[in-house]
Amino acid sequence: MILLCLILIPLIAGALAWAAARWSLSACRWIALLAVAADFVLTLVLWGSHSPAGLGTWLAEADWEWIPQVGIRFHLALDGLSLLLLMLTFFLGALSVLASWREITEGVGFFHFNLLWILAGIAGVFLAVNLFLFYFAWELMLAPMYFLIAIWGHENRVYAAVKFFIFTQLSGLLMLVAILALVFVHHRATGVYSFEYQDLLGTTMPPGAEMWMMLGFFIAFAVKLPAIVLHTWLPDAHTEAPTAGSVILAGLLLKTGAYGMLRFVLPLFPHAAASFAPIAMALGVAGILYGALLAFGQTDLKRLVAYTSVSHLGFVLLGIFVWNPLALQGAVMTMICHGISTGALFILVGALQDRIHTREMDRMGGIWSTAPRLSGAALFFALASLGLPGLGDFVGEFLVLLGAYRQSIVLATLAAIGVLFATFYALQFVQRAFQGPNTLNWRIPDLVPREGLVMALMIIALLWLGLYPRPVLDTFEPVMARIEQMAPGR
Amino acid sequence: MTIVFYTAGAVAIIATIMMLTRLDAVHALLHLIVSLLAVAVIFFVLGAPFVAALEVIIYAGAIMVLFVFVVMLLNLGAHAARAERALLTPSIWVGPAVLAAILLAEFIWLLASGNVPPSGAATIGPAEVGMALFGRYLIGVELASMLLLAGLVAAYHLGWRKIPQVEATHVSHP
Amino acid sequence: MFPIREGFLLSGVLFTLGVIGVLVRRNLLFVLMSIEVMLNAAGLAFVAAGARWGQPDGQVVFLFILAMAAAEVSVGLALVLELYHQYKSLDTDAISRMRG
Amino acid sequence: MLPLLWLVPAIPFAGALTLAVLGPRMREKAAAVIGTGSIAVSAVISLFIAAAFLTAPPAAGAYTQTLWTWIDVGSFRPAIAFYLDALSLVMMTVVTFVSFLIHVYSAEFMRGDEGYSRFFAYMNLFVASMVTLLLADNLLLLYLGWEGVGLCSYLLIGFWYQDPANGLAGRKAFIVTRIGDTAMAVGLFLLFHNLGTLRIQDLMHAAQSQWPVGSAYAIAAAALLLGGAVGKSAQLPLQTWLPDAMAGPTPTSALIHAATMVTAGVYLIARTHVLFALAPPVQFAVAVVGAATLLMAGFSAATQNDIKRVLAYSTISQIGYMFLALGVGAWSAAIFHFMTHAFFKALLFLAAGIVIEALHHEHNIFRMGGLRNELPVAFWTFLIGGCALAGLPLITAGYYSKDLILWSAANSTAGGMGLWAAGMAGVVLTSLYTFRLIFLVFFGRLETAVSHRPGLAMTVPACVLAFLSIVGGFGKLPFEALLATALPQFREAGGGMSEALASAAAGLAFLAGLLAAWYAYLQNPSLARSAAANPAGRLLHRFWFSDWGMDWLYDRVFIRPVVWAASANKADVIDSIYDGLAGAAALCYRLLSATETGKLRWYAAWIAGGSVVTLAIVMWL
Repeated sequence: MILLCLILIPLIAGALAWAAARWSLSACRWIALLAVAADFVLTLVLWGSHSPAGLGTWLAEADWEWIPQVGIRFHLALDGLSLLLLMLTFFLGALSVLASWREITEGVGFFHFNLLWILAGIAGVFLAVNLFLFYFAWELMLAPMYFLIAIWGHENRVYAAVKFFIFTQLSGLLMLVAILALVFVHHRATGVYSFEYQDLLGTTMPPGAEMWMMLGFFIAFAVKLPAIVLHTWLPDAHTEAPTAGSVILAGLLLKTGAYGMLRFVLPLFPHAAASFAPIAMALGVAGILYGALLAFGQTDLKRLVAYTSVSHLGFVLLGIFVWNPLALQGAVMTMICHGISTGALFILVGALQDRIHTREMDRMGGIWSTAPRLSGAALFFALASLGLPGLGDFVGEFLVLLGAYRQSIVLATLAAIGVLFATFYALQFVQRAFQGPNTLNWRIPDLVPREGLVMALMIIALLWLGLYPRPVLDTFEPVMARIEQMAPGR
Repeated sequence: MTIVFYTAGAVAIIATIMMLTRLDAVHALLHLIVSLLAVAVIFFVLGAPFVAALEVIIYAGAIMVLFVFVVMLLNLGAHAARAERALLTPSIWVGPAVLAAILLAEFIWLLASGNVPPSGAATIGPAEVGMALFGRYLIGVELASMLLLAGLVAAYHLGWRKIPQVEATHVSHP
Repeated sequence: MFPIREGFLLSGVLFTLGVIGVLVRRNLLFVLMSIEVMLNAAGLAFVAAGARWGQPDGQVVFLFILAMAAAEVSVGLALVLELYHQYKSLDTDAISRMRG
Repeated sequence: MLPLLWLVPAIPFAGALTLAVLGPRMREKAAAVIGTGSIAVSAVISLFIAAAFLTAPPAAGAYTQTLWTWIDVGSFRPAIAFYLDALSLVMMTVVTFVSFLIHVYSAEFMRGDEGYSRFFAYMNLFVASMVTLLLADNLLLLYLGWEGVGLCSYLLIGFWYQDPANGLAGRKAFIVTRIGDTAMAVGLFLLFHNLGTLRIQDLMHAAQSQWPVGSAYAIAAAALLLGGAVGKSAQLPLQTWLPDAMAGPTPTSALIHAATMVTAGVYLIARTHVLFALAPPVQFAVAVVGAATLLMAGFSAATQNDIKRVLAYSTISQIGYMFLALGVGAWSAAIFHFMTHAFFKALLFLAAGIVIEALHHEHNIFRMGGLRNELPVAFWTFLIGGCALAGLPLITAGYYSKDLILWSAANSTAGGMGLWAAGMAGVVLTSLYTFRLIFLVFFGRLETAVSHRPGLAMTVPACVLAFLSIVGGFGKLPFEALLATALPQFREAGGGMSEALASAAAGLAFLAGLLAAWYAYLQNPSLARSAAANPAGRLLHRFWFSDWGMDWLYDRVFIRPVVWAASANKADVIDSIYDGLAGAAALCYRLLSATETGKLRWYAAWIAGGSVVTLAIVMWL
């Protein structure tokens, strides 16, 4: 029942916030903040209440008939992996509401409506265990994000929003075809129509069909998790989205892609995934190097941070398809820490853009002298994104590399060089934006207490994940072990 | 019997060609009526008296009369004929003629290849047609009636206001 | 015996003449007339086929063609009147505002 | 007392945290007290631990303290745990003690600088990371400390961020060391993949049992670790960053780029000596790298005109000696030289700091002169440090440690004499550039007036270090006995040079360098200028001055292509694929819309044509 609340609260609060906006904007913002905070508390309760032993099976379930004839059920289920990703969702959700407190001035109600419905969509994606419901949540996530970018974005927002929509929608349709194909194959094999994840797990299918269906799912998730060739929507969408939009895009939407691969691509089509693994790993490593190289070349701050996401998610893709416990746990750890560090970077860049109304690094420089706390926080998160040991990202990336080394030495070495490239863009970002002479002598206010709180929360989270990641690792370890068992030949 | 068929066929073809080449609409109409009457004869030769009669009554009688009526209504006048001559330059005939020739060649090729043995069944009178009409084709009849109704309503709707003004404006400049 | 083969040939020729008429003449009336010719040719082919098999179906279809032709002519001519009132000319090329 | 081991890194880390968070609001005095205080406490604790360790050595000569399990994934269970044995004890005490002195020095040196608390925050963080590196029980924690010190060196080099050159120097240092770290990381993966653990002690036993001497795995692992060490300790080929690192404040150069961080590579090789013993070719490579670096750096140091850059090249050269010692298997000799080097090199930098501060941030030694009687403290401390560096026989610590290395090199099993000759040439060069520096700065005419006398906080640490530079050498024997518990003894290849002969040769080399410098720079200064006048001399001078052209080479070969590739592809060539698709769609639209001419006959013609074609197809099928 609690799972249903997780989805319903943002939905209702979204509508409420929209309605409340007519009377007072702050009421609308507070409703949104309280809703997301409530959800975050719910996930904490769930996390606290679960017994470590029970982590293998579903922690909590909510199951109702929807369309019985075709085996479509409104079936939500929670396990270690989705629990953590939900916590990340509502953590970043609350922070993005806080971060856009002053930034959004017109259409505040509708803004928070969209924001909360995206969070509901994401929660749906992480919880849905019925493929039809999964696809429904997948689409629910898309439309409000389109509005978010198209209405509250920056100069080139419509192009970016339309590009984002086409990329995601097209690939989503591929997934829909794959889902339907899978259901029909399952029907031919067992004679019963079912969209249930549990039933579809063991379907025997001809290898050719399996590969095509796997590709259908993979492409949809590869677009969302920007694999190298399908990533070009990301920089535009991130650059043009408002701060909250960028945070949710970078922090959460990219994770739905990776989650999809872990939950659906590997378990449902083990043989096809295994034979496709080398290509996917190569894509991941290419993504790491290409993303880093491009980030190094950018002059627009948000585009730079966007390309870093391409690079970091390359690690996740590599980790997922290496398919051994180390790499899988590393991939999930990288997902979580990347969500926090890149979310923070976007909030900082948004705050900076609010103050100096530009994202071009050439016009910045020497901001450290006028806003030391903002620059210090930016330095901290830049270090997190270059994988400094002692912070969360390093743990994830090191585990992925360690696991990848087992699979192929060449790829692991190339990925390690990718980490080196990360140093280039991170230091470049800090140097050109914050250090150097204050040529345009900016006089900007430093972080206000609200922004300071957001930054402090994220710094503490990253330090905790970096130095004591055990509780988080233990939560999704059984899930990863189960996925690892599904690899053929284990 | 075949003599009648061939003469009627020739008349039909010549009348149609004449229709195509006339500049004045009314002359073309009259040629068209002649062509339709020739086709009616052919129907008769083919042993379909009922249809032949209908052709004469409805097709030639009703539809063509309607045509003539509208042409009169438009009252195009002599300048229309001169305008037609400007449009009918010989060169314009080439494209369509080539296309039509190919089409005809394909018809002939198809006819030649098809094995249509000459058969001499009896003529099919109106009785049989009536029985078929209200037997198997009952729905078709209903649809036809609806179609006619639609045509009626459309014609009525399109034409009811304009007729008087056309009269008024036209008189001013012959 | 019924000259079926010749019937089809004749309907083919008439149909082709109709097509030429439609393509050549730019005056709307002539286009309508050519269409009538084509319809008539089609009807001839149907009747010939009916005669060949000795079935009334051919003639029934001709009847339907007749009904259709009547409706078509009535609406067509009403439109011609409307167009003439609007454009003061019946040249199809002149009336070509519906363009991509 | 040993259980307090975790406090040694924890207190500086806490100090760094408080300074970072509360720093801006604190007055300079408070920031100095917290900054220096935390290091003082940690130094005192480490001295107590040393005392406890020496009086009652724990079982098997080592004490392990596990705080918590860091990561627990399947078989990979690294813990946050500290391992204290003789080697890490020595390193820890030297690092904390020298850091404390330098913190006292910088309390006064940095006075008036607007980022005062930020400076102390970085320095505390550095000491915390360095101690974590030294005490790390497993290679992953060592890697954490390793990157931490790299980070602090970047932050401190670029401390005066207003000047973009400092930022560039900081980035260069961080990236070049990170290249070495990447190699080391791959080494970690290899070790874990093949030996299943990263705990150093288990690793060494497993390596010894599973890998025969000279096995491919051992060679690969040792080579990769050597890559990391070369990066961090600024040895060939990754040494270009250290001279530029002098852009940082002088206390930073003293602490990080002289005493502690640059020797992290030496510590790593000493800690994983079993691996290098299993891979003789790599061990020999370490010796060769050491020898080559000490020569190259020696020549470059002799041509510099910036006082700090001379000392930077001399640091590279001295670490070359340590690598030479490690290469020939004289593990404890290398650590002994590390200790003495830490003392006299830190001293030299502090004295140089005093001179720079006195001459209002003047760095060019040719514009200094005759400071002998102007800054007596600086002169005498600099002289003692210089003699220790050059190896004044029998008195200075430097002589004992370098002599030990030279003797070991001569008697080593592999390539003894060649390495020894390089070492000797190095000694001549070292004394040449050291005394060149001393004569130019302290003798001759007074070039620029002295504007600021150093306070007590700057002179006392210098004197303490001067004292240690002398006394340090006498403790050679007990030092070696202590290290014997952690590091294997040096195996002599019989028939080599005797101890006395080696030390005599070293003394002679020292004298030769001294006389050469005295003749060239005091007797007739015109000689140096004339040598630089003729074309060959000028070319050679420029070549050595620019660190043998390595900087220019790296810039052309590595930096330019990457920067070009990044800027050329700024608009993401893959994006053009999708723009192409959009363009194709627009083209199709334009083509199709052209067919809508609006002319009735045109459509009729197309219909007729279409039907003709269809019929044709029907006919042919």
